[in-house]
Amino acid sequence: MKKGIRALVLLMIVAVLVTGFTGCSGASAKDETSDVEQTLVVGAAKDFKSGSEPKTLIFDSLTDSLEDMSSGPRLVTEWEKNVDFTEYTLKLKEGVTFSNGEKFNAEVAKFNIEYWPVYRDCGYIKKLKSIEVIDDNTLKVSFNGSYGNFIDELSKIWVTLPSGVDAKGNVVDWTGTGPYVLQEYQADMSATLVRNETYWRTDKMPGIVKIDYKVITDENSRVMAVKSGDVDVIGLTEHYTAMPFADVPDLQANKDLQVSICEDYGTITTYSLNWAKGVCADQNVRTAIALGIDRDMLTSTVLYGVAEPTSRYVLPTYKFSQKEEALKYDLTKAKAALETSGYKDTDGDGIVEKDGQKLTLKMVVSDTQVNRSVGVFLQDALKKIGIEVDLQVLDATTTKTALKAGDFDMSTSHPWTGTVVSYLYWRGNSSVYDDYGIGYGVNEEMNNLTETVSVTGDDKVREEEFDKIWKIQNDFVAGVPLYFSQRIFVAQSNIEGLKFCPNTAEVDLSDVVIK
Amino acid sequence: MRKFKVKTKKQQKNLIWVWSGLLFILLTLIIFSPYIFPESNTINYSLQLQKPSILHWFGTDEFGRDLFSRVFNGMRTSLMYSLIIEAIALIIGLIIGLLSGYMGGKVDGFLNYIMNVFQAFPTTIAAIALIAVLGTGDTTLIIALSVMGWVAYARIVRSETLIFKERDFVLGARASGGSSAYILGKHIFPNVLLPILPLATLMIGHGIMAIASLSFLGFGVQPPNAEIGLMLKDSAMFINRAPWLLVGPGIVLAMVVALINALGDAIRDKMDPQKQMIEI
Amino acid sequence: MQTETVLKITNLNTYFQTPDGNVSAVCELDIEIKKGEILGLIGETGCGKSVLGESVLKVLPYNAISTGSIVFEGGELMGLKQKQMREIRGRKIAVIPQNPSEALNPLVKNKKQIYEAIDHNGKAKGMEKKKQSIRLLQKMHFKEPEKVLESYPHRLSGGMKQRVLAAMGLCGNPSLLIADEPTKGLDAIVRSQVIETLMLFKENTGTAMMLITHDLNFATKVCNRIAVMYAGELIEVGTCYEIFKNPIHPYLMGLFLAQPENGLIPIDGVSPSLINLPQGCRFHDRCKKASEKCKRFHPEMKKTTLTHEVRCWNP
Amino acid sequence: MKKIIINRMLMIVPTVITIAFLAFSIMYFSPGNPAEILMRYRNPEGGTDPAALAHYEEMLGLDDPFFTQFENWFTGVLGGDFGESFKTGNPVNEEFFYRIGYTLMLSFTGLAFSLLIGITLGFLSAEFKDSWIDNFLRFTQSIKMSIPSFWLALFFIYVFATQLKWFSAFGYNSPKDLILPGLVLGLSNSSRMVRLVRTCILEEKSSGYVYTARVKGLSEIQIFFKHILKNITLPIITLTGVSLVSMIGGSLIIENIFGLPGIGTYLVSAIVAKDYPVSMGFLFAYGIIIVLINLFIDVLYQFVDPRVRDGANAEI
Repeated sequence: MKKGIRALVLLMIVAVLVTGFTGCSGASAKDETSDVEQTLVVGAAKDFKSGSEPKTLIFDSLTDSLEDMSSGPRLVTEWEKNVDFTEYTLKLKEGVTFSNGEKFNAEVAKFNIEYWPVYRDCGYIKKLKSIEVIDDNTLKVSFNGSYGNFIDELSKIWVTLPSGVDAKGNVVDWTGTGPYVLQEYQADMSATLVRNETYWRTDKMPGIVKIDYKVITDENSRVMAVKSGDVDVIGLTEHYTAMPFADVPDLQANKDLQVSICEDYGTITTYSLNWAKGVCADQNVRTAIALGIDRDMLTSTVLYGVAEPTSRYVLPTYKFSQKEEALKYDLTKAKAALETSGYKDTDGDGIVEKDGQKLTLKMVVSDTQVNRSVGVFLQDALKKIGIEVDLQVLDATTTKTALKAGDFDMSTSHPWTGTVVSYLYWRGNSSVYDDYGIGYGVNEEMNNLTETVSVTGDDKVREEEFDKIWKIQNDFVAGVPLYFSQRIFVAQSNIEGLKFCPNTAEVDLSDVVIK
Repeated sequence: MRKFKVKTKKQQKNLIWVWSGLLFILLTLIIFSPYIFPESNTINYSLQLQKPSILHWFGTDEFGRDLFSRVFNGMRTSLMYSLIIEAIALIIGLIIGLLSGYMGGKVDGFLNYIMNVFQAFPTTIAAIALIAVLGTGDTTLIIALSVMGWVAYARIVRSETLIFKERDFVLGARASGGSSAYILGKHIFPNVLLPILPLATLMIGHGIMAIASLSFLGFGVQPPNAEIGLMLKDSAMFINRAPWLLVGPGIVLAMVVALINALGDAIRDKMDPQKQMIEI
Repeated sequence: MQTETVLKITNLNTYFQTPDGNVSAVCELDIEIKKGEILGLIGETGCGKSVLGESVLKVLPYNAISTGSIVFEGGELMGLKQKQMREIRGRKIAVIPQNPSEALNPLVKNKKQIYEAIDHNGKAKGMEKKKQSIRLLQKMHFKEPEKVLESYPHRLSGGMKQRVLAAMGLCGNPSLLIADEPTKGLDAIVRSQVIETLMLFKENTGTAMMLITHDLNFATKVCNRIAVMYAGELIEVGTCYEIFKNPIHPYLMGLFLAQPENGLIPIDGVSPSLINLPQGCRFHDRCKKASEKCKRFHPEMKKTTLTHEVRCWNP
Repeated sequence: MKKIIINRMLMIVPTVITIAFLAFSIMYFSPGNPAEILMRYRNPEGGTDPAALAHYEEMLGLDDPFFTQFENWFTGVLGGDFGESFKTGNPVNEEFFYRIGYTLMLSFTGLAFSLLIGITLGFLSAEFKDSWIDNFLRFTQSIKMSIPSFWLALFFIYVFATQLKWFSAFGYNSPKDLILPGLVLGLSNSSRMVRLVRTCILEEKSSGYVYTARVKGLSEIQIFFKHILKNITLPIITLTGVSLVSMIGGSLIIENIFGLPGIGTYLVSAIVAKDYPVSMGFLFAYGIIIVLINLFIDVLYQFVDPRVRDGANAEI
């Protein structure tokens, strides 16, 4: 049989050769990062061109968003406004050029201020009257009525070449004034960026010379990639929690990695209640739901103590946030609310009925791990106050279709994010179904308040108006805030200076050094 | 001289008994799982993501539910759906195969052509496309897989029908003036049933796998229904934190399918010991 | 005249291990073949006559076990390794396999298949090989040997294939040729061709032959000596004349009666299963002359003349 | 033989039309208004403006009867124009050709593994028939056949990527990244190959020509390489075709798990996103690829088997 074995070996060699030719024609070793090589490998969830975060590496915004959500200078260095917020004069930074050498001037700024707001949820476009170019570095912007949120919203305007965008809000020429230049790009796979050596903000000149942007769509794979050292950092280019909560404690325990959880920035996961029709049209049912959810329990169990429980719509860091949490967990009150509406458990199955009808909610959530876990949690939690939940986990598109058709009682929704005023402008005065459930424009007063806070420039007025808004929302319960999902990034421990940026979508690498 | 040991008939028989016994135990656990494991849906957060232990053989999931009992619940759905799918596919395959084989000529040509077209699409992809049309859901999953599954049956039924069509008893029945429907129903149908039995058994395993794959991709069974593919999808989410969650469901799935396949092979060998059929 | 013994088989037992039990294909068989002699081995399908040939060559399936002694040209074959056996196969012992239509690889050119045999018998070089092949084929009465060499087996008729196979057997210098069922399933014309082929072979080499067949007429035409097998054992051995003129064993007589020219009278019953062999004579339940003794005791080979042996209680 | 090949090619024409028809109607009858979906992609936050919707509907020709729409689409397809993706606005064929390479690379790596595993283990199993090696191999094969490929993929990722860190877990950076997914694909498709090779070798070993070769004095090794290998090529080729088809189907799941940018991943996301032009085009392309593979195998068969190659040529 010895010959047989020899033949086998031969056979295997042949087969290995065959595999070799088809399989690996030149695996290269390029992992030799010397101590000085400042190349950052980023593991990202989305294609480079489709997310907003990556754009901030190439394009500057007109103003900066600061810690307290107020605005600071950037390409717009100074601004003056008149008393009733109808006219703004913007001073632009001089001598800034795009990476291809073209000049940034008032004409370019004007184009961008007119072009981007539609795609960036900026309310000012609805009031904009005219933009006047005074000189190369000065613009005068006039509005039809007063609009106080203008400067804040300029932080969302990217500066692109006027010829670099198409008619649909897509960037076609990725030439910007920002800290990096796009060198190579492969759809859905990767991008390579090199430092813009002529970046105008010399104080913000990044230490990282090259960025390897790798697209890893699966969140588990991203975690594995950072654990195995394939990438240097994950979670950096997403404005939401970009890894399973369950993995965070494990990652924190890993000595090779650093985990940063941002207490100040992130989004509040809010569920929408269909207040226009169905069982949730009943005010008491909505209240009962909001009060019947033990958010501490939720975050400590299915969210692994990573997310923070909250019943606020907006973080307290926001100047005009709710003064205190209103819809706190209270089982007795929740049950009482249901009883007020005549719901009682008459047949002893633990589910309350009214007129012989069981109280059943159709909960539609889009299919992500977190949504499914939270969905099961809510199903269990609401059962305790006697509400039966028919949980439907649907793919993203089907979810949107269902929500848009109003075919739900409770659903995943969009958080109150971005600048709060713009959000209000988008969904605060709307009472129709959209991709994220139903708007918060529950009554005429709410619509008026929305209008007022967007146009006023007076903080005092805003504060008063916001208090009224919070009162309406807390009483009406058009949505249920559940938890605060922080931005988290995980990086190799040899990377220093990673930080979160107040501007939700911004990636700031100015202080980052690889040791 | 090489050393070897030929299993005697008795040993082989014993082995079949062992398999059948194992399969029987598993099937009992699966079919009666709601009664054997009534607590499988009870949430207990204090037992989140536990490692396998004496109490929880496969560990616990993120809601502290015992994975062992949930696996059998999940397999129950898989098995039930697979059986429904195979029943539908079998009926369609029987009708088309009988027609195709018996009628011959243009009808056969056309039906054969249809079978070829159906086989041009890989099952998973075609099923996903159909699910896209019909919308995600359990019913559509069953429809999609049935629509793709009948071809295998139709092919075998057709070739068997072709053989039986020329047999004396069929020719005799035809000569004595029996109608086509009568001959098909009374003479050919009972005879083609037996040859498709091994295939039908094997296809149950295939069905379970297909359902699991589609559910894993998110096109199959929808939560909160428990299904093995869906469960693996959930477990996969914890691959970093609790990799053991993948082991239990995987083992049970593989065991059930392997045993069903072994049963199918045994039936095939029993019926036709000469033919070492290579199923494709 | 003292003739040299080419092959002497003593007490050969060959059985197969199967899931149903052991199948004894050859039982306590003793036989010898002398130089230049043609021995016919006769018996119905499944009686173990092909297994006998395979046992000699050691090309049995993996689940077969054989014991006893096989002495070929004075050397014992039984203990030899496969590697040593290969030295004998194709060189000293040539075989014309049964069923010529399947005995050539359909995907390999005839040329190559013949070259393999030539290569095994010494290293002929390229052109020489071809010349030798052509010579061999010509000996086998092929008119266009080049064409045969360049084509694939499916272009040849059954008889032509048989001649190609014979040519392969010829290329060594065999002292024994085993022809396994050379006439099975052939029509009259082809059969006479085969007989011609065998005669050709004999003329060319003068070798001893073991002719395995179930065709009694054919055997009596070509053989010097005939051995009859039934259910794994020899039941009658004798010269061709003795067997033809004076068959003793009831089974052999039955065989003659079953020949077409004698009226096609079949023997009642079937051969016993080789797994559960009956006690007593293996033929007793089909035998008209069977006595109580036949049922109880197994008969041994007995000499009736110098050259004629038979295994029967009631000769 | 040319005649046969041309004949086969002509025979696929109606199949192609049917596949196109099926691909088109599947998407045509899919719920949801394509115009609305397109509109939402073009202007995500915009409302449903009826005028704009009507404009999009007209642009997509949604008012035309079914067959007119099919005809328009199919003539476009024949001319290489599959329309534009709703989501990205890129031509579908561009998206396709960008991705098909990865799918083919993956499938062929899988095929190479499957042949490697299949022939090696099949040979072993046949060579040591009924010994413990054979029993063990057959047992593992039947277990392997019952393991879903996605489970195997997750297992391999956990072991080879997370724990051993030999390979990266996700995405495509170098051809090395094809090894793991290729292995999974090959493994989950190799069981049939092992079985086939085993049965074929055993069958060939008991065939007449092997007996001839044996009695000619050839060694088992010579017999395997000179005779058996050639004869088992035919069934292996047939199964290779079937395997390749099932691998292209199976690559969909593997691509998804390993994050390879192949057509499977893209088709799934297109179907989920209701990107009709992409879904239709890719489904059609899948069908065509499979039809072509079958055609290729058919033709290859003609070349390998001299009996078929010679056709009905008479005996010498």
